[in-house]
Amino acid sequence: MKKPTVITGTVGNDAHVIGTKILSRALREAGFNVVELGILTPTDEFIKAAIETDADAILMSSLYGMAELDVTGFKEKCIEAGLDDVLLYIGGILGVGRRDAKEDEEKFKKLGFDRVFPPETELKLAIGDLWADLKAKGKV
Amino acid sequence: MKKPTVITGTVGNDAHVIGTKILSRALREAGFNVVELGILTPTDEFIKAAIETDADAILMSSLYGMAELDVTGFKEKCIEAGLDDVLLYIGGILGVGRRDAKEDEEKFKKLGFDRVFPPETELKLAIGDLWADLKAKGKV
Amino acid sequence: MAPNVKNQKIDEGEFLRMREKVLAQWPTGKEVDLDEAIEYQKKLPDSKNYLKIMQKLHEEGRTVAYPRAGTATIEDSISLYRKLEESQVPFLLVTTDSYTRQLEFKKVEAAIEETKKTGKKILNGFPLINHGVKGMRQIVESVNTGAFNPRISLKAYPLGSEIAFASGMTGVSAGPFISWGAYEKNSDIAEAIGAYQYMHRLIGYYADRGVKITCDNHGWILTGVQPMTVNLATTIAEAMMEAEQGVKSVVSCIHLMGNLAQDLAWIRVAPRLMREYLDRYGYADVIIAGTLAQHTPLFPMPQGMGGAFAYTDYSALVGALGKVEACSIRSIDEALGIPTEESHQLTYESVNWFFNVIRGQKIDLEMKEIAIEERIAELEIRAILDKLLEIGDGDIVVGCIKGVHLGIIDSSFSPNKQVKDKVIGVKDCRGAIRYAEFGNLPLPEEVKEFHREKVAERERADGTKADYEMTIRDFWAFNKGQLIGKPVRA
Amino acid sequence: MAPNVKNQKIDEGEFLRMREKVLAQWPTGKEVDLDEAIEYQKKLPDSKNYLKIMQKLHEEGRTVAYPRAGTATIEDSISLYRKLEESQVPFLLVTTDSYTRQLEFKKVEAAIEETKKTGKKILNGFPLINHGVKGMRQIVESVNTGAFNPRISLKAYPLGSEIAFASGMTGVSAGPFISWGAYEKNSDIAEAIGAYQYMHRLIGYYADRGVKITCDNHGWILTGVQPMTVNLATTIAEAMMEAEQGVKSVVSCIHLMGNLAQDLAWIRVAPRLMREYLDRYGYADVIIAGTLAQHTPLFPMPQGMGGAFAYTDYSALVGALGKVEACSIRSIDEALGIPTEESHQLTYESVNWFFNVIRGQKIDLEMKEIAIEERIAELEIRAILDKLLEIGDGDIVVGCIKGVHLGIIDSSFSPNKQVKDKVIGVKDCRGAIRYAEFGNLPLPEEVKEFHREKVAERERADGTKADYEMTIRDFWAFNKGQLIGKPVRA
Ligand code: B12
Ligand code: B12
Repeated sequence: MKKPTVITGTVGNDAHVIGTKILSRALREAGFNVVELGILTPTDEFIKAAIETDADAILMSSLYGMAELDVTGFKEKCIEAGLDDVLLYIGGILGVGRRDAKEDEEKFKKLGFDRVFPPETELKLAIGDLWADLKAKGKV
Repeated sequence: MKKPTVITGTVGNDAHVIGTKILSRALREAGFNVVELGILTPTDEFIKAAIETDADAILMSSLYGMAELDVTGFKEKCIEAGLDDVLLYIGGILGVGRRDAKEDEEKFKKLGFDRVFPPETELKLAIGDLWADLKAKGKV
Repeated sequence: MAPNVKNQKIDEGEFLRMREKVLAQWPTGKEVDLDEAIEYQKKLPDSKNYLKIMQKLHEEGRTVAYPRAGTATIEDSISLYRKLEESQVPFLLVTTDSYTRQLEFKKVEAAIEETKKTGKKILNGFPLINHGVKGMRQIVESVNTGAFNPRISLKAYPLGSEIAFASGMTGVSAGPFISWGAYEKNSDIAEAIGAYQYMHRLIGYYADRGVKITCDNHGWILTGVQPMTVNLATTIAEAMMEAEQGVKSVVSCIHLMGNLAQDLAWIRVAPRLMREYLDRYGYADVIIAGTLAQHTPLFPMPQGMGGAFAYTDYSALVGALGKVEACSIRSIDEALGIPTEESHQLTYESVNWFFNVIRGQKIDLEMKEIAIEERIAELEIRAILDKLLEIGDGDIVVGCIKGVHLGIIDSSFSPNKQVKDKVIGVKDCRGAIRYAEFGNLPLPEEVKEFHREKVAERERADGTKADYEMTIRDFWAFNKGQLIGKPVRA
Repeated sequence: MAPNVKNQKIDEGEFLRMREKVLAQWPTGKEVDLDEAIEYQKKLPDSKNYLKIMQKLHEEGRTVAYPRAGTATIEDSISLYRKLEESQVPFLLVTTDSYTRQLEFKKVEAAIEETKKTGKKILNGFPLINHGVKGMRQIVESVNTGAFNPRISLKAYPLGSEIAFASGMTGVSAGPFISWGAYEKNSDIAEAIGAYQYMHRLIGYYADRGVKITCDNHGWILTGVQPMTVNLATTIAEAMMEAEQGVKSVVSCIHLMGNLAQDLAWIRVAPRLMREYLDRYGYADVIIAGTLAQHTPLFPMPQGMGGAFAYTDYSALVGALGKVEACSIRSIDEALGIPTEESHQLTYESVNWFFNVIRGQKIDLEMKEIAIEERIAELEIRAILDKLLEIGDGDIVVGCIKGVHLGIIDSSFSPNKQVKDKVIGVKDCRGAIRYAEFGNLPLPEEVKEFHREKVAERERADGTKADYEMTIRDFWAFNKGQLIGKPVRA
């Protein structure tokens, strides 16, 4: 079986690195081919990397509260770039101030994300979701 | 001028003494004649003492949360005993659990109290109220 | 319960005759079958046994929260204690309501009915006696871990403790001084001790049959700002009284007043002297199960949530630094009313953080102030205990009774009319508590001189006398987020 | 801002030429008139001057909270800082938003408009540059007490600090390491230092004219669990860089990791060594205004309110025991998002309680562990600084640049690609932080041996290797209310 390829990174002007680092390492240990873009990654770079590596999923992080601004229109750009089929995940603190995880989930699903993860996400479970979603798409 | 006489004490089965002790001392220093009944004082004893000493006011305390049960019907008993004109004050933690001072005030005013004081009452101010009320009644 | 009460084990026949009257106070008394109760106790797992829990905590070097809890209905109680269990609180206090404490069981019945009908909370605690053994056992059996422990009253302890122990409670607040000195106005110290002897003897009866029920000794809870000397001396006196009646497991409770060095000194000195006096007076087989520290609840907590958390976290800190097994914690709602389940949960979440983080570091504090305070406290407690034993001719009960009358043990602000009320305490410049007035306390001159110096320093710093005003200022200090009550300048 | 940057005061003419470009970055740059700004600064009361506030706190033996605050609009800012003033917080942080930090002033404009229209909060901080001198002065003038202090970014500091100081801000987070090492991915250390030299030179310009603006030196904020050695060494390096550009007032910032003895040792050692190195390298006239301690925000806070209060109270405790003037406090909402005014207020209510109660007691902690940690920390920091100065031929700037390339200073988990990332830290059995991997850090063999022993002890206790897994476990420990990350047993 070919290793599935995934892109990780912190989107926009966000500099919080720890979450995406831990996630990247966990993904690698779980058998993924991980392209780790790190912090301060413009949405275009995610798309570029996904095209170049023929990625199966993009796993974005954002903690600084301005994610919505950063990713509005991202799904559309992905479609334009022919990445319709790439899974989009996002996780972190997805707005300014105390959050309601349910609201965040709805909001970012509307913006085109397949799954939305709150802080303190158990990464094992998230990676389990990823396997399941890839399987459902017949990618693994 | 004759010193006005006031009765203090903790009503019912309440054993919290500090508030009523401090209040009694402050009243004494403010020039009142204070009959200090202490804790665990049945309502009847308040009435008896008020009659015996021809008191101008009764200042009850209650902290343990069961004041409402203790003083329901007290105003009526006072009237029966001919104490219509005696001022009734109560202070402390006037129910079980987190309190809304406004609600307590309404409740105990309905029960016949002239003034109702929350925890952390500044005693100087309360005693000021007492002087004012006595003056209004022409008692000082 | 005679006024000529002595420190002497009640004869078993006599005890059994007394029992009949006690059990007849309310129909649920009939539910108590001692033999069956002893079997029931023996079948309880270690995780519900007060002594065993304490010993395990000691071995593991852990501190846990000791709650203050009690709610009127069985359903609410089960929910509450399960929440406490989730919060890793293994000591499950059952605070009884004030009607129960006055034996007003009919009123309790009415209140329970009313609550059932209207949902309105009326009782300020759990009506243990009305619910009886059947009710209480439901609660005991509803958790996996946790030693239940009732808080009752002078009047209601005899029947209450019968029901408590038969229900599987394994600890109890057992000293006579707390009721007599902090909850009563007219009661007599001799009568109070006599009344408690019944419960101690009951525990002795269980102990003779292999069931160890543990006595928390709170001593004379001293109201307001004053050194804990008399309090600590009386916890030791209480342990001696209990031991005589056959109690085999006691706890050393230490009430704290907020100065770290003084508080830690008290924590170190109290169990050490308790051991010494127990041994010296022939009770070497009595186990000191552990130590329980608490910021004595005799001044008000801050009403704001930030201050309330700080104060309660501070209690946890001192307890953990003192390496006590349990630390009695006031919930963040303390100043507001009986806490909700959520307030309990948040409170333990907070103090558990402190317990874990501090105990994990295995901190051994060395400060010269601790050594000084320890020496002073030891001199004071010994002076008082020895005087009590002297005037009691070796009998601690007689000594305590005479001691109250003579003001050898004394407290300010007590509600009890029998108390001399000749002492006054204030904080010194570092927030340690000193006597401004000694009354008749038999303290050594050297110790008095120490207090006087510290008080004089405070007077100079504040520019006011150390008097009633100052003690009241100090009383409110923690409530206002201050260590010491600052004088209000005109 | 050349890569051949050195620790050498920028010539004034050169500086003034640089200014023109800086001020042209956005129209509000034109609002800055240096002469007028200096007059404005001189008229500020002592109660708004960072240095004066620090000195007063030191004299009075007090600790205060240092907040993290910043909100998008002027009105909200005024309301927020007045609330902080009410909460007795005299250091008023102005955290700028992330667009400002990237010089994306047009996006800021759009966001401000959107917020005005919809009320929706978009920016995660205060857009200092868009609001300009006029806007910021409104805020400075809206309080009576409080020194404002901006948090900006590598890119935006030059123009941001021009506006900040002209608006009456009297302190600033001034070290280049924080931006480069914690906020940037591609930036170069030499460029970063060059960029910061501009701000330092600007402060020097003010200082030459009698206005002392104070530099907080945070050093290289080290991400994740690792000893603060490199962090503390770089705070001292930063002070030397600032001093060379004419800065006259600096603060020693100490990042804490949660073990009391180690944290207190760092608090003791850092300002002492900063003084020594400043003196030795010719900057004896630079004042160390005070010390600022904080539990480094590089691990997540507990999300529950109980745990959040405990953690933040613990920070306050350690700061107070360390007798620092200011303690950077994370609000109880830290893990949840930008705090509300109420969360700020509750947080300071809580920590102020601790500050007052602990400092009032004048506690002098003596623990042998503190002495041991102090010695180790001193050996480590000296070894690193001396090595940097050696490879820089006495030039600390050159030393730092080379040091990064060689891994003489290093950090795990840094977002910056330039970082070697060869070190790994874990907690020892008491929660003190040790190196499991030393990378190229030039630590003395004796020190390394000490770390190895402690790490080996931990490995034995956990039954696992001290590796990446362990560091991640430890990273989450406080968040879960634990001192050390416990291994998950299968
Ligand atoms: C000290 C204390 C005790 C001591 C009392 C010692 C003694 N004999 O006085 C002890 C340990 C014995 C005790 C026992 C109990 N307590 Co208690 N106790 C407290 C505590 C910590 C402080 C009370 C106090 O002294 N405050 C300081 C004084 C000066 O304030 P004060 O009395 O309120 O008076 C002020 C004002 O209210 C006002 N005021 C009062 N009365 C009046 C009257 C007038 C006319 C005016 C003008 C003003 C006024 O003026 C004063 C000055 O500002 C409070 C919680 C807290 N606040 O932190 C709990 C508290 C009052 N206790 C409580 C309870 C439940 C009990 C017990 C039932 C259970 C138990 N824990 O054992 C028993 C009750 C025994 C009984 N039969 O009453 C609850 C009450 C719950 C509720 N109402 O919802 C509280 C709130 C704790 C809690 N959160 O659970 N308690
Ligand atoms: C460490 C930290 C920093 C460090 C970052 C160091 C670094 N380079 O990484 C420093 C000090 C530099 C920093 C800076 C800032 N920070 Co910051 N920071 C934090 C802090 C304390 C911890 C973050 C963290 O590392 N958590 C641990 C990691 C492992 O968790 P995580 O990233 O959330 O990831 C987990 C999950 O979310 C999930 N996850 C994350 N992404 C994804 C993606 C997928 C696909 C999946 C499946 C899962 C997943 O999995 C991980 C494991 O559970 C938080 C507050 C807190 N939580 O306690 C504030 C916080 C995130 N910061 C905040 C802010 C505002 C900032 C600043 C803007 C302002 C400032 N303080 O200077 C700057 C931003 C700079 C920038 N351009 O982004 C705010 C955000 C506010 C909001 N959203 O409302 C917070 C919440 C603090 C606060 N309450 O104010 N910060």
